[in-house]
Amino acid sequence: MQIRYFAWVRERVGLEQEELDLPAGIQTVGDLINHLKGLDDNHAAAFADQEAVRVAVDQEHADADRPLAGAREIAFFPPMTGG
Amino acid sequence: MQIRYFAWVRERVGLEQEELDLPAGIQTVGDLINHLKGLDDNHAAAFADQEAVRVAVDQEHADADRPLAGAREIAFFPPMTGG
Amino acid sequence: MTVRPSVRVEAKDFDVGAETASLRVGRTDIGAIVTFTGLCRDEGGRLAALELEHYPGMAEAEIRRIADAAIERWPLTGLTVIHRYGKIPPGGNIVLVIAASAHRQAAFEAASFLMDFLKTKAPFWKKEHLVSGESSGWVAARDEDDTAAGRWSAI
Amino acid sequence: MTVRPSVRVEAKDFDVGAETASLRVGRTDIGAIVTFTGLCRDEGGRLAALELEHYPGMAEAEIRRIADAAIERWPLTGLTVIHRYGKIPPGGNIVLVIAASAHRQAAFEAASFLMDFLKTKAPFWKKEHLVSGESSGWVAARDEDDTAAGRWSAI
Repeated sequence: MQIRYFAWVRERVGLEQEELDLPAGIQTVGDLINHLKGLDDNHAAAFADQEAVRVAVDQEHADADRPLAGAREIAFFPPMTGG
Repeated sequence: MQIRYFAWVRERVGLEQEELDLPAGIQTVGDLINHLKGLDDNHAAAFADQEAVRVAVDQEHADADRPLAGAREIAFFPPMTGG
Repeated sequence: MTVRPSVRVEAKDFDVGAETASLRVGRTDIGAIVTFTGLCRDEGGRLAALELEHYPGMAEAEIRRIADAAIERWPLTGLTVIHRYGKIPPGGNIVLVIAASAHRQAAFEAASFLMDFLKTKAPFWKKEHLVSGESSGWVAARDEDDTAAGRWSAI
Repeated sequence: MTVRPSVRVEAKDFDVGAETASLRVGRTDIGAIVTFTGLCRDEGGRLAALELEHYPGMAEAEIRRIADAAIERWPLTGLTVIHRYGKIPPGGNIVLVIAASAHRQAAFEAASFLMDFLKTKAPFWKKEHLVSGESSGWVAARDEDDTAAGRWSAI
């Protein structure tokens, strides 16, 4: 699964994107976040304030309980500040 | 006193403006309208639907009870439709 | 800094891009610019032109009063109002309002406020000229415009 | 007639006058055009530039979703949205919304709606570069923007 990071989430993880093979049992966005937090200190720092991180599944806004089945690209980023 | 007319009030009166010497006793805009209505059929037609006529005294919007003392220019016109 | 509104009442056409450029040139304190352009519609092909009559002197004075009220109410960094008169064909420009501010809400509200009061307070009157060659007479004032102006407390 | 919004996400600058002209050319059914331009402020001389990061693909898709929601809600005769990314100096353009309609209320509301949702839904992030040469980091989202978006029922 393709994982993308933007803005300060990207800076904390230290990666723009990564391709991950997810272990069985990861069903939702929330499960994925818990998995990512365990990968290393950078990922843990990026998701330390989990409330401040927004998610998109296949380029549409999503919540933590969104199922991952069929998804190709998951993105994590701070609240938007465009406009 | 200078009297000016605009839009359909002007068309009904048949004049863009006229200089009138007002008889004594004309104190307010309302008095002036009553006086103008008595001048001829054109003026009477212009003020027949008096509710539809707006007034400005010295280029500021005014009501019928506005005193005329000191005023130089009174204008009558329909509700505005600019913008 | 007190903003001085730029107010013009004239027959000649205006250029939205040029007016906006002149309002923002050299400025780095503007975060939001809202422009409103009012155009002549052909009313489904019925209309050949609108003819705008105005009260010279009072038109400028009244627009300036409305502009000053907007400047008092919102923290604007610039305000331009241009209202044309004379005969204007379908697709042509009638009125332009440009409101600039540090933040978008002030710019949107000031421009909307200006338009609501221009419609109901500025001494302009529209006469319709039809493609048939006749005049269908003077455009009637719309109750909706009074209602819209009534959204704001009196100026 | 269904209006197709023109949506662009690009690094290069835009010209409000040219974009407005292209939206109205040959049209005689437009009565009102509202433009919103969002500019980079220097924050009292503190800021050297804003750097806008975006999520390519999703940025266009999300703006298109917001634009489609506006077209469904208001009787628009034209809609253009341009959002820039990259480094933008004080005084420079960030975002442009142009909404055209037969009547002014629809044009004002649609443009305001677009901006409220662009601010809160479109995947762009601003980083501040200071004149001191440092970066002061990422601009924080403002609660007022969520409140403003909350004025409209969910899209």
